Amino acid sequence: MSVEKNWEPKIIAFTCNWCTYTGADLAGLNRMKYPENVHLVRVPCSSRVNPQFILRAFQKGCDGVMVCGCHPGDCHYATGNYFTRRRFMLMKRLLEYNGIDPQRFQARWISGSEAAKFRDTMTQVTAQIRELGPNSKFQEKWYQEGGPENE
Amino acid sequence: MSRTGVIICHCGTNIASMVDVEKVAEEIGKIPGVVYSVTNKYTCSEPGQQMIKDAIEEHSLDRIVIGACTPRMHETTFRKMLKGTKINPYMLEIANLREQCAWVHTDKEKATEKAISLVRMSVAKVGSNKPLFTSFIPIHKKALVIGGGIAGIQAALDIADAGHEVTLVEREPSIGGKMVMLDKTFPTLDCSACISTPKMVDVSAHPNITLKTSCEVEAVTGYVGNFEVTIRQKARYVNHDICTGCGLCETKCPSKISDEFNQGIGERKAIYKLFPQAVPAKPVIDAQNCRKLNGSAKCGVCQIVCPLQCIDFEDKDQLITETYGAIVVATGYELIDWTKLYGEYGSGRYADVISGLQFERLVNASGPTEGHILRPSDQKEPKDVVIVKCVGSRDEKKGKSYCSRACCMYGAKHAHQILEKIPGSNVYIFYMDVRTPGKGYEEFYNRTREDGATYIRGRVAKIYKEGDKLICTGEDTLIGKPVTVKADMVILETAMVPARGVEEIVSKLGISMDGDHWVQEAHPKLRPVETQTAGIFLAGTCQGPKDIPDTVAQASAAAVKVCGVFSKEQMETSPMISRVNEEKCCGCEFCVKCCPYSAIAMKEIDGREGNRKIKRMVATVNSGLCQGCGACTAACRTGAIDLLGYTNDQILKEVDALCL
Amino acid sequence: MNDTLEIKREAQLRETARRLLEDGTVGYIIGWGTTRFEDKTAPLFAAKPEEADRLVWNEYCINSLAKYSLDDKYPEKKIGICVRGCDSRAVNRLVNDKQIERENLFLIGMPCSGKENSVCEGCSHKNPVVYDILIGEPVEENTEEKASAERFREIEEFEKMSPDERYEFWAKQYDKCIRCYACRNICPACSCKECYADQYMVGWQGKQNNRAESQVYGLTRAYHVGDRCIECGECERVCPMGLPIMRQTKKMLKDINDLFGNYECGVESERAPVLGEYDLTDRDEFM
Amino acid sequence: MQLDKSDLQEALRILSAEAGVFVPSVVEGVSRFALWDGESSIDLSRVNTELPPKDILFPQTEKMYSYKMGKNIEIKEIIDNPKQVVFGIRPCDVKSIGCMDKVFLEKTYVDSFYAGKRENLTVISVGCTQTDRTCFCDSMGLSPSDAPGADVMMNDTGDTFVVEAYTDKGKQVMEAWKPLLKKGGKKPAAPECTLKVKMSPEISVKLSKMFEHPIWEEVSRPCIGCATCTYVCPTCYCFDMNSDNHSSEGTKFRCWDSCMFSDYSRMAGGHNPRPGKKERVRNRYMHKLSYFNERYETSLCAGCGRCADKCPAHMDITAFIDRVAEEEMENA
Amino acid sequence: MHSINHECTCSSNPLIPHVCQVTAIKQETPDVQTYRIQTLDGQKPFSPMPGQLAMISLPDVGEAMFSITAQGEDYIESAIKNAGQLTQAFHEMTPGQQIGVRGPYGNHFPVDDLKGKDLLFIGGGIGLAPVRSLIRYCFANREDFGHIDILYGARSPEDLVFKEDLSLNWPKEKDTTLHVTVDRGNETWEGNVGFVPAYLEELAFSPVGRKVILCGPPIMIKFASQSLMKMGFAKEDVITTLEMRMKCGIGKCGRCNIGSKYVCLDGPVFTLAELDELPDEN
Repeated sequence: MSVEKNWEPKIIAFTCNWCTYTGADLAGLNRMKYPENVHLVRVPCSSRVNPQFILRAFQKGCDGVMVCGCHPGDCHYATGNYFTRRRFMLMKRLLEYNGIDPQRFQARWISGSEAAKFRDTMTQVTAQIRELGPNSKFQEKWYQEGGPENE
Repeated sequence: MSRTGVIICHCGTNIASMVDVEKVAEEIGKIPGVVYSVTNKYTCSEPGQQMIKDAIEEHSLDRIVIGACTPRMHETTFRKMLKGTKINPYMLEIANLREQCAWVHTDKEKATEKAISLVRMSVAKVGSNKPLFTSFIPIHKKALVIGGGIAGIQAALDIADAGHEVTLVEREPSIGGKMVMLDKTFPTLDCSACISTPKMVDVSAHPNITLKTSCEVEAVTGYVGNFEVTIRQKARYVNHDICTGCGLCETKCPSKISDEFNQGIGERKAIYKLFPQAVPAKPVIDAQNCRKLNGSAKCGVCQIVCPLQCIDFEDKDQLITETYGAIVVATGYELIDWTKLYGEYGSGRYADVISGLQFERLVNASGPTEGHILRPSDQKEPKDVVIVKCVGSRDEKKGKSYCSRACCMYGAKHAHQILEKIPGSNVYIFYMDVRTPGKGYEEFYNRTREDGATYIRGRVAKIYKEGDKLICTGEDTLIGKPVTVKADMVILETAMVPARGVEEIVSKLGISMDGDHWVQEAHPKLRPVETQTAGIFLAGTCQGPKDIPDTVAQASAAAVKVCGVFSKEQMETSPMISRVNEEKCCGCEFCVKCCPYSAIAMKEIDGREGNRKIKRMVATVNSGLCQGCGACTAACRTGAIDLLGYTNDQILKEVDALCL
Repeated sequence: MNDTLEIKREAQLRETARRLLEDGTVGYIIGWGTTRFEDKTAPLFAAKPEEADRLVWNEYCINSLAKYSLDDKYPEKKIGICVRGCDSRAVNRLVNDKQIERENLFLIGMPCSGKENSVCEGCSHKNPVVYDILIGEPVEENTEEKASAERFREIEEFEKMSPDERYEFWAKQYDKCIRCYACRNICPACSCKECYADQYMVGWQGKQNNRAESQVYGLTRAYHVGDRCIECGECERVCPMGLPIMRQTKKMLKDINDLFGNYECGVESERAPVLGEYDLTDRDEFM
Repeated sequence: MQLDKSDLQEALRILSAEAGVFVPSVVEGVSRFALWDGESSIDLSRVNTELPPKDILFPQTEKMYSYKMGKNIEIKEIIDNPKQVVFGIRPCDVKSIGCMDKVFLEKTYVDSFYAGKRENLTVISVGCTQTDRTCFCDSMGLSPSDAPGADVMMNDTGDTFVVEAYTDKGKQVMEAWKPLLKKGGKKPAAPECTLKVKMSPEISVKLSKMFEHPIWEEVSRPCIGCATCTYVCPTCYCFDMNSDNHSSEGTKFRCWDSCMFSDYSRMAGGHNPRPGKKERVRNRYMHKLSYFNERYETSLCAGCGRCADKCPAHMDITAFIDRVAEEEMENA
Repeated sequence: MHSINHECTCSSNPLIPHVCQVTAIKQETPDVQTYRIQTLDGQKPFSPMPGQLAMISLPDVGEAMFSITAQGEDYIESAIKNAGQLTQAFHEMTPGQQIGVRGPYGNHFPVDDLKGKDLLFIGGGIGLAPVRSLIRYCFANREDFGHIDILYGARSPEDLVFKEDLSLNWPKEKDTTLHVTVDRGNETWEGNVGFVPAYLEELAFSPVGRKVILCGPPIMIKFASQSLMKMGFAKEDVITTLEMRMKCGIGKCGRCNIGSKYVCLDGPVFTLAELDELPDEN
């Protein structure tokens, strides 16, 4: 697949409202800079993130997907992220088993105070995915080949 | 099709300087369903809000998207604003264009593109928003305090003083807990009983407090404002309604039993008051040891001597169910059973190796020795006393890994008391560290050292008996040499552990414990007196080792939390909670397992199978308990349980919108 | 297979079935019956004592029967079901998932030394793990070494491939998928009232048949059943296009075993699935 | 006329210059009709392909129109009717195309999508030299070696095929093949299906009176409600219409659907006229053997045997037909 | 079965909708709206016969079959109840909204057979919608028909659809009697309270020279049919409409069959006698 000239990685990050989303806000308050490629979806808790959302994001055209939440033990809802941890340890392996590059799906614990970690993580992940190039796995070639645009 | 209004905020220049807001508004305006798309200088300002209200009227909008600062800032502001319009406050989404776009990017073109994506995602999401309505649950302004130690007493008094009814439940026949066993309190050396017993009396006399001693919590259901609690009133065999507490029965009772209040030093009767100042000041019969009740003899002496015929051998346990709006857990602590853990200290074989609490009773004027420090084995006054700290605490191998917090100070207090009461005595304190973080604590420790206590840094490795001496060997780690002290008595300053039965109470309440079985607070820093369950609060050592001032402080804090709950007639619950689609629910109970709040239960509903009417089980969410985390939704394979405000549909729409 | 022993077992099965139907212990019995073809049996529902003789027991009794109990969740009389090791684990699965009540079933245990089915190689439970009556003597189990060596062998080999090779492999497989949902409908771990994949209006899954949608279906199903899979292999057997479906669910199981300790589903009657619980000490790799 | 087997590749090459040629082949282990690339082997060893050729005319997913939402809705028909040839199709599958023709081209409405593809399709049938154990086309009134509905009929005589044109389209094929064809050749005798099923017109009539018969309860019980039988069936034509939506634009497509799915006939309010497997199995068998006969004067089963071969529960329509034949009518 | 008008006027491809627009929306009850539909140049999309159906769609949401409740010179109308995702989206429309329309589909009421007869229309809830097209047809050709009785019932006064017709338009028509009933009345309701079948028996219509057109929820149809049989009506004289899940509307997709009949093609209008001939599956 030839890489489009102006291709920019499209990265979606599901972030919990209490830690990572707050951390991202703090990064903003501190005017930290990171790539524009990252788009946050706010959810109450990382345990709200259904692993099917990840599949959906890849299918619809994301190049990288992240799930971020509070550090284990710090969950606003006490135990939510313990479930997150199990779910995504398994889902990540299943995705990789089906051929997704490990960097394309990552989970991270980033607290509300870790603005720098948020910035660094997003910068690093964007760089990794830029390196990998556009993702075509799990994507709807069918639509792309025959969608209204191409007619 | 929906009619969405979009407002892109300049935020002064905060957003507008890095994002081409006009372009964003223009691009978004092209999305079908967006019938109004404009920019605004300061959307959160009064004129900004008015503009939205006007637009709603003028363009018959049914949904609003605002591209502005983080929703964490003004979501509530805008929701409040919408309350005054025909749009439901939850038909709103906010795209974070400031903190997560303008402020963090440097390339205006790319930032503008990202802003368009972010707003488009919000537009897609809001299209699936449904009006949500807060519901109200009534608050029963009556509190239940579990545990009648100083924490429970303080919490009960504070709540009662604020004008609310309180029921204080204590499983022992008297309130008072551990504090009333203590002799003096550090660092001021107040008489412990002298400051705690008046509070106990206050409790019994307080018009707002119902005192339930010899009672245990049997079952708890419901949720904040509406806990249905079943309390077991254990049989006392003495009618407290009539009894005046004259004590005649106690003097005539022939059974003598080791006195637990005095830590086994001394004896009590089978009909007894826990201690002289007990509240209520009325006796109960210890059925296990009563000759009549355990069937070992006919006896019944107490019944004969009682002038008011209070004794009722037929008394039975009773269950009482009441509704409470809030619960304070103050179940306290007990000391670790060192005899099972420390064979090297004699496993309890040596009578003169005693625990700190036993020493408190020995040195207490109302204790078995009337305050004379006499060693249990031969009632002689000890001259050389060894105090060992950190027994069972900070000892991962044998006991607990945590620091028990109060031992350094009461160890110093014990040393001080010995040196004061026994002239010419020597006190050797084996310690690992000395921790004195408290007002006047370091000064007190220094005073003890000035009094002549010898602090030896190191653990006692072994205690054995030689004649009537106890030989304590260990290493002084400061000089790196072995030490041996010949002592007349050894006091082990043992670790606090959660009171027995805490596991049961925790499971009845549906709250959680940490690995050491201390009750888990909602957040270790920011919500230390709350639990994960709304309306259940923590006071005192049930949450972790504490000294008295901290215990009392937390009790008062818990009381304030309770009063906070009681400050309203009814409580607004967030509508962004989970909801079950009963049609789809297959009753597998996976959601139940994932809920941190035990907010999901199973219920039976009518269904049809072919032509047959059947009953089937489906999940149901308790709106009073659900906090809206959504852990259940990702566990539900069918998607039968969904989180309102963050539905599967909404999130999928957001994902799709990004991927255009 | 010891033929005389199995012939005897068939006779015993018929005799027992007849008795159970005669004395009213069960309303009907689900077992295997003949078809037009010698090497195929089909599920048989025997309701009358005289139908007991139509039950067969041979190396072609491969259909899993436990899930048929879901067609009759509220029976007036107990349902008799012939259960091999795998079927008995399927029963446990359904009981665990609160789909049926154990009391409604009468399990006729059929020790099984393997059928004309590749999944039987390395079977870890040839004898039923739960039953009400056992027909004949238990058969000898595979050694633990054999069973465990066989269990994840294919997965381990597959993991050695590069991500692109793995993708290629699965993409070709999912190109074949016709989305008949036989794998789902036969699976004892698939017991949703309405599968996510049928909820087109919610939008989890499109109904169009193409590689991407079939991949989403395949992975989602693997994730949905992976922590509850009893390894009966029915999904793979019924697939008309021959997709190696078990290789997805077994991957989940292998990871679960690696991450959370020994785990085999449907062996105990009460065990929370791995994703329905957590442990504070779970490995943390998302630092 | 005859065509040497050695000239087959060449014959196909001639056709593929003008049209996409579908041949029976094995793709990733599945035997099906696939576009011939000039090289790939043609697998005529099997009696029947595992997947029927129906998706050439009636793709499993077929885009109908694209749309753009907005103030104005734009709708644009998607027309995709390339010239195609299907080679090596067996008489039963040819008969199936005949059934689909009736559905999509007769009775008031003409289905444009199907019509367009059908118009551009040339059907070259190759008669069977042997039969599978699940084959029963001759019980359904067909001949394994003759497909009256084909454009070209070919029969294997060992080294050559006997070739015969049945239609104008067929004559064009013969014309194109002229250099390869030799005169003569005798059509071989048809092989006989080993499986004999007691199908007859009376069965259809009998069935129409058996709607309330207890047989349905019994035969439907093993069914697991999957779509295997309907998706491997060469005549099953039920479809669903859905949209593949990307925000404000997308494509409307139709895709195979199966009357065996529980949600197939469920209405928006939840009512389902065919709520259980009994009703669904009944509808499918009735449709195949009775309803279709009533409406179109032919049965909707060609006797290819695929469903009997692939059914996960080993249900067998032939056993069912024989059961009906034996059924005493007083029960009906 | 009656004569079928199967000339799809929308497009040469019967499965592709014609883009039309909603030019007026009327709120009938809290959950029923009537949409006036015209082509983009203000014309009538097609001329249906009474009882025929139209496939109406929002292409990104879905498509469903609705009965056409009325037609005028340059428009058709359909009354739609908010019951699911698609109808919810319809209810969010404002005038000017474009929609997809194809049709008309199905057979229609046998207007020729009804000529010269007394007519009794029985409608329940939204079931008045398909009947309304015929009622309007009869009024437009008033001389062709005898006495007209309209018996209509809804759950409550608020749920009565076409209130204007019920209270203003229809009572003015000559030789016409309206009988309106509700299951539950309210403070202002002065009409009859009770279920349709009971009211029907109370009104005691004579079967002589009278045809009945019956439409409503299945349960009402069941009991009203029983009442009609009791009153001596012949099954041939009772006409009703069926509802089935429909997708294509042109008798291809296979979903709406009852026996060998397709409701979208051979229905939705059947007499009770015709229904008796079909398998009991709806």
